[in-house]
Amino acid sequence: MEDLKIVNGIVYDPLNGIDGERLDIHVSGGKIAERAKAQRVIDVKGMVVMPGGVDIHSHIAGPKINMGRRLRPENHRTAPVPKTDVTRAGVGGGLSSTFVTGYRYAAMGYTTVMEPAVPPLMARHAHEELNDIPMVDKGCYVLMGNNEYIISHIHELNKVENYVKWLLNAAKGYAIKAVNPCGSDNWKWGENVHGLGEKGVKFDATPKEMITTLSEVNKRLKLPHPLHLHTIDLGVPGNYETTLETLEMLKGKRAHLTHLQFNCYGGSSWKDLSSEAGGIAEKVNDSKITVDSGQVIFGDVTTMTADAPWQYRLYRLSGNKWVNNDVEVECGGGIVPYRYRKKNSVNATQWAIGLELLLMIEDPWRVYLSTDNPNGGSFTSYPYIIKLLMDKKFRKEELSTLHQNASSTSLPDIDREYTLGEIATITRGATAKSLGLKNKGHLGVGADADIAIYPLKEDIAKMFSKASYVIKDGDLVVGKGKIISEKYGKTFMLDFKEKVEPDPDVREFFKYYTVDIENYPVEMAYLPRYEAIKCG
Amino acid sequence: MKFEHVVCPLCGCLCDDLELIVERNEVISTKNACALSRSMFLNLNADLAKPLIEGKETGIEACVDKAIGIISKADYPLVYGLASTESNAQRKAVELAELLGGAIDSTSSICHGPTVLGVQMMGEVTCTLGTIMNQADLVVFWGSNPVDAHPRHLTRYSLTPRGLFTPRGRKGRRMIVVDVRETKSSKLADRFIQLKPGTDFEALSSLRALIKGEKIDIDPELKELAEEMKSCEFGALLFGQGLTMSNGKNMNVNAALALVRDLNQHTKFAILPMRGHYNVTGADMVFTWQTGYPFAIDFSLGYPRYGPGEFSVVDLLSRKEVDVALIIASDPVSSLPAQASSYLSEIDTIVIDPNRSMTSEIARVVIPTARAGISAEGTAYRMDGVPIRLKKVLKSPYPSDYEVLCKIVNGVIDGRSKDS
Amino acid sequence: MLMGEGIKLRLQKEFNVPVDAPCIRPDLFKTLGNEKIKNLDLHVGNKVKGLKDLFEVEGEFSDEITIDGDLSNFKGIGHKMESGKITIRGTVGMHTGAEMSGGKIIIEGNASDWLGAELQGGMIRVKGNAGNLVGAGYRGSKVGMRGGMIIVEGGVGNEVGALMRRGTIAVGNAGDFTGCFATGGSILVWGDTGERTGAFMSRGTIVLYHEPKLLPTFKYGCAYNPVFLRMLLRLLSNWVDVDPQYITGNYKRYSGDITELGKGEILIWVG
Amino acid sequence: MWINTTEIENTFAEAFVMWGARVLVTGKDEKWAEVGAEALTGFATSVIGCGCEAGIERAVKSDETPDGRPGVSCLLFARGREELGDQLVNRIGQAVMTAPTTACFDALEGDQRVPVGDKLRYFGDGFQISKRIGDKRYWRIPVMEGEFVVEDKFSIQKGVGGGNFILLSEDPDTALTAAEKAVEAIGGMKNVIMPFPGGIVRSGSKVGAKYKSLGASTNTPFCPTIKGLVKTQLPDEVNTVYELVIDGLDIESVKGAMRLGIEQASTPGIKKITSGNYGGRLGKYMIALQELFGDADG
Repeated sequence: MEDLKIVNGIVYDPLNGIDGERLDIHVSGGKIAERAKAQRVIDVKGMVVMPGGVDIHSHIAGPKINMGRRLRPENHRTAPVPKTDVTRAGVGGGLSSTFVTGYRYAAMGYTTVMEPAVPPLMARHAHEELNDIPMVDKGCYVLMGNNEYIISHIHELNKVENYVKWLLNAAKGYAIKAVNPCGSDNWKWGENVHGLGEKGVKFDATPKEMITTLSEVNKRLKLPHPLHLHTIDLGVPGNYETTLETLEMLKGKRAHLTHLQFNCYGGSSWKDLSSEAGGIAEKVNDSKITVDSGQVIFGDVTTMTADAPWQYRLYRLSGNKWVNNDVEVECGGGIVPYRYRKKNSVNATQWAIGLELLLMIEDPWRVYLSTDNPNGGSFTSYPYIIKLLMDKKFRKEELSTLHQNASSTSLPDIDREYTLGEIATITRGATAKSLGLKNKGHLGVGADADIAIYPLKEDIAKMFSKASYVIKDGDLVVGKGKIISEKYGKTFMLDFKEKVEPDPDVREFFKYYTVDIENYPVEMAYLPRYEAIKCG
Repeated sequence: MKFEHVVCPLCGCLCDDLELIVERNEVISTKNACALSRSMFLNLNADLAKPLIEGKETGIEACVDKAIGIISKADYPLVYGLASTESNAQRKAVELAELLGGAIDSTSSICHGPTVLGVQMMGEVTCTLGTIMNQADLVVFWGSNPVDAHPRHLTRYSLTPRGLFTPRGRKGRRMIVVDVRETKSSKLADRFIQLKPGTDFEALSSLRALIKGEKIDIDPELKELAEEMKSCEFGALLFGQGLTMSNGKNMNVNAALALVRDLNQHTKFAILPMRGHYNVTGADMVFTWQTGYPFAIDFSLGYPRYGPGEFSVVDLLSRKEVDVALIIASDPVSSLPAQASSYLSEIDTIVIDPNRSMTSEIARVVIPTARAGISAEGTAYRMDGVPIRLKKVLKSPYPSDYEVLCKIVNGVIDGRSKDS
Repeated sequence: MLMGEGIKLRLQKEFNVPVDAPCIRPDLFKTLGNEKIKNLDLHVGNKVKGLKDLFEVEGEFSDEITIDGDLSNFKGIGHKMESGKITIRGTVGMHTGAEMSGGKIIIEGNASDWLGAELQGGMIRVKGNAGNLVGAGYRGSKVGMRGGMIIVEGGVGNEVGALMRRGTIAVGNAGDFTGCFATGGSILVWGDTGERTGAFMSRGTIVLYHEPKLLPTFKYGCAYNPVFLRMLLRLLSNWVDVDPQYITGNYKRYSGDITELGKGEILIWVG
Repeated sequence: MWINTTEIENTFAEAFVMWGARVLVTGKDEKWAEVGAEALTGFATSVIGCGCEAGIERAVKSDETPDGRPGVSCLLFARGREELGDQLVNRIGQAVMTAPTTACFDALEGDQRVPVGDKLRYFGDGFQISKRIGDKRYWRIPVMEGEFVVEDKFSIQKGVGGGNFILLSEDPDTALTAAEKAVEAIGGMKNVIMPFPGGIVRSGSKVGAKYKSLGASTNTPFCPTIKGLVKTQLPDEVNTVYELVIDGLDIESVKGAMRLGIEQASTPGIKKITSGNYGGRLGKYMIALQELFGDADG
């Protein structure tokens, strides 16, 4: 690891209030330094320098994505990625193999990615895959919204708190994730929940109770990232009312609503589905909630979510092949290939809603770029979305190629264009802040030396798709959009300071598991490179 | 010395509640183990492999060097086996195949490969074993005989245990066996439907038609089965090689997957393959996350290509397309059709395995290793995909599969850089 | 380019390891001089070799290729070709003519698996036998053959025309699962067929000239002389001998597979 | 100009653009092919009241038809593309689909195509089947007898309607015999039909009428019974007039048919052959009668 000096770049570092200043960046010992004894100087004159990208929500590792990969050889066949002298081979369609995932993120200047939905029972698998994703730092969120221990102790906050803490530690997870709370559990009996107040089939708990409990526990445990919530009624026409209710319920609290696009639908059926992004954005503006957009990208995708009843519905709608997996006492999940079509009124409206959210939520510190990879589209589409955000004309051109319903949203009337500084905010500064990763998403002294340097190009999508240079922990790993050196990042976990022991109730509950509680927690062997972030 | 919560590295059940007493680096007693498992643990030192080149005992380093020499010169090598080792070894094996531009396949292709093809066609409505324990009131074993092949499956997961919503255990569950012959499992069943050999596909198709409400002329027992499946609260169909390796193969699986999928319009139903080797599922997993494909993968073009029937072990060997075979933790000579396995003695075959086997008998190089799950740690994936960490309970004088593969990979790379 | 010239490839060596040869396609050769053709890359196992290392190459700038030799281990010849003609005077390996959209491939010996897989258009004729999955869709695909014609005079293996959506396949004998998962197209089997013909088919036509064992999920309709089949057989008679009684005769019509949409048909000739 | 003893008037026939289609009806045998064709082309004398003008072009032998059964080729003409499309759908649906054993094919090579089978298929109530054979697409519609096969789209092209000549005769029998002779001769020609009954019109029309609701009325200048009351075109000795109307796929075929018809009709007793023109107001084509023969003489 040599010291570096990056000179003459135009720096965008929103966390440090730097918005397009010509500054030199010094790197020493893998960190941003005040002043480095630079042995190597990289002159990036005329280029844009940003902290490495931080993706807050991208399904990249674990049982679900791997089942998706296994399901879709037809998708891989068209996207082979040959090995090179420095990189491994793989496949790079919508469900890229682990190595290719790392390379592709790095080529775009991303250096941190969070896998957002891991069943704790399968966490070991997720970590195995994370360890095979090069180039980026990573972490994972632990699925809890349908955990039957929590559901059955929903009114015993202390027990839930102890359990959540133990579970996060056992899974070596980074945040609490809730997906269709109580709804996915109902799916174990072929049902779902509709509305925040509906009780489960087998348990006396409601989505509302689950969300408030987890959010409260999140607060008590002082976790670095707020509750990461995929709320109920996702994907359903008319679901915006539930979303508004959810936002109201969480008013004043910390929470992150993920891929919110899927929860902003008006209308009563697929025929009259409309955008309610305006009302939702207003409500978000008026709260402390953070969100990510969940943009859809036209083309073939593989949808996958722990919202198993929704996936059943999508299977019935599309007739495509369907995977469902119910995980004992914890959660479930489903996978369905899908094609978003420009001329489909629903898909066109979804496309518009994703952009409406990004453009109508005023504070870029509270709305982040995502495609819910691979659900809405591949993460490799981020540069295209950035262009849509920064270029009103391009937005209009794209809109004119879509089903007319997209134009009946408020998108055609929005004149806002993102600045480079705001792009830096929604793709790194704000996401790092939301994750509580103090050494990420900025270029201040002491930060991890994860740096993305982009060529200033007319075509913004091209600019962001191939970074000129990427520096990961002080090492130059990407040159002209190509991987020049393979490097493995670390995994983020939580540091609860004191030892975490399960409540006797939890030991008792393990009779409903088929794995011994002693064999359940993920061993540190699965985190060969890690950083434990302190809670509190 | 007593080891608790030991994971059994034998079958796809991957039971993790074993207790072992170890003395002088030998297991002297077991608790909670099934008969197969006990016999394995108590006879670990029988038939251990020795480092051999051309049948002559030598040092392990020499064997590894010899293997590197052979494999580096290959025009099209095959890496095969991997069902009975841990996932780090599997990862390294993929890296080696990629590095060599060869093919890699696991024993999946001769047991549940058809299952994978079925899933790729139809999708799969499945669950973990604990979901069956907690919820199932109906279990259907189709072409599988758990009593003999997965002895603790019925008592740990699928039939007798009392789960969260199955407080009555066995009493609250119906067990149905569909098979071509009576088995120890069928004797335990509440209903046994005996099919004529080779008619599984017809039976499954008929059930699908019945469940759709179509009228067809069929055995009344199947009609009753259709009704039972439709009316249960949570059903599970557990199928074995009786389905995947009988007439129709992947199409039988397609029909079973479709049947279970269709049943979900009426109730909740899940399907699970009863996978044999303890980490054959892991091989699928690792191959898939590294290459996109679960088995039968070729790297000759520098990127992975998928080809069951093309890059799968039986096909590559019987068409004599490979010139070197590296066999890891598997015994193809005893398990493959003669046409395929006989070719292994015609080419340079290298075996990496803790034990002697029919394959090591014909191999040019034998590299003994520390047995995963006994003398080496690592991950194994249960038949339902649940990952469990294997324990190390005994010491071995030999390196693990993973360590040997690392040496080979490094050796090949070093050899190349010397050449260039 | 003079008519009748063409490019001749003569195999010089025999290999056991597979050779990946998608570069052998007339629409490419037609643009290349002799030297460039000779220097095209082939993968022989894990090594890259030139065409000239394996073949004697005569001719240039032509979209008619004739190949002599046992090409059993050559894969992907004519893959994705759009025009021109390949004549193979021998036996050829897997994926021949896969995904081609135009032109013609004539195989005088046998062909292997995946012949004309996911064919879009054009014609493949085999004098001998072919393997499994002729005209089929690749693993995981929803759609196999989308157009064109495959005629195999000998027998084929299992799953001929799997996932077929459009086009015509006519074969001597067929194995099991003929036309499985078909959503359209027509498959004719002049000789014997194996089991489970038409399994999972939702639409499409399978015409059989010998009484098969049908799945219980096909339902009998009636016996009649289908006009469209007269048309199809008359078209086919341009390339194969069609018994006039096949054109004028009656056929039993079965609908299925009722486990799926059920709008496929199996037509069995009754004379 | 004279042919034999018949004067060919120096005038022109005024023909207009129509859109034409060629429909091949096949059946189990000649009889049923003909039944289908007759029904298809029935009640199609004049676009004025029938929607289209249609007629049988010729019988087609079984080895020339797509399904190897005997067929009859018909031509249909209408004012516009859409009208022709509607007529094809209605007529094939009502007259061919209903006729035992028949099938219906497009037998024109045209660049424009209108949906026919593509519309009729819905009659199959979800059980219709699409088939592509060669490069064409067909629909198979289940019917009580078995299946009705109809091509998905039919070609249409611009053609010529209203080619005509008018026979003026002293004697009614002579007039009819001459007209029949002309019809028979033209019947052997391709690309043309004579849509009127037996190929002959007795009620020729003129544009306009005394009554505002009518666009056309009887051709008063050619009606012998009212010679004294109108501005007649008929010499005194003429007692019977017939018009022969020819529609064709192209102007040359229509001209050829007119030439042959006039030659055949120029028999003793036919005083004069003229044609209907409307002073150039009706159509694009003005076919000068005398020039027909000028061309022929070369």
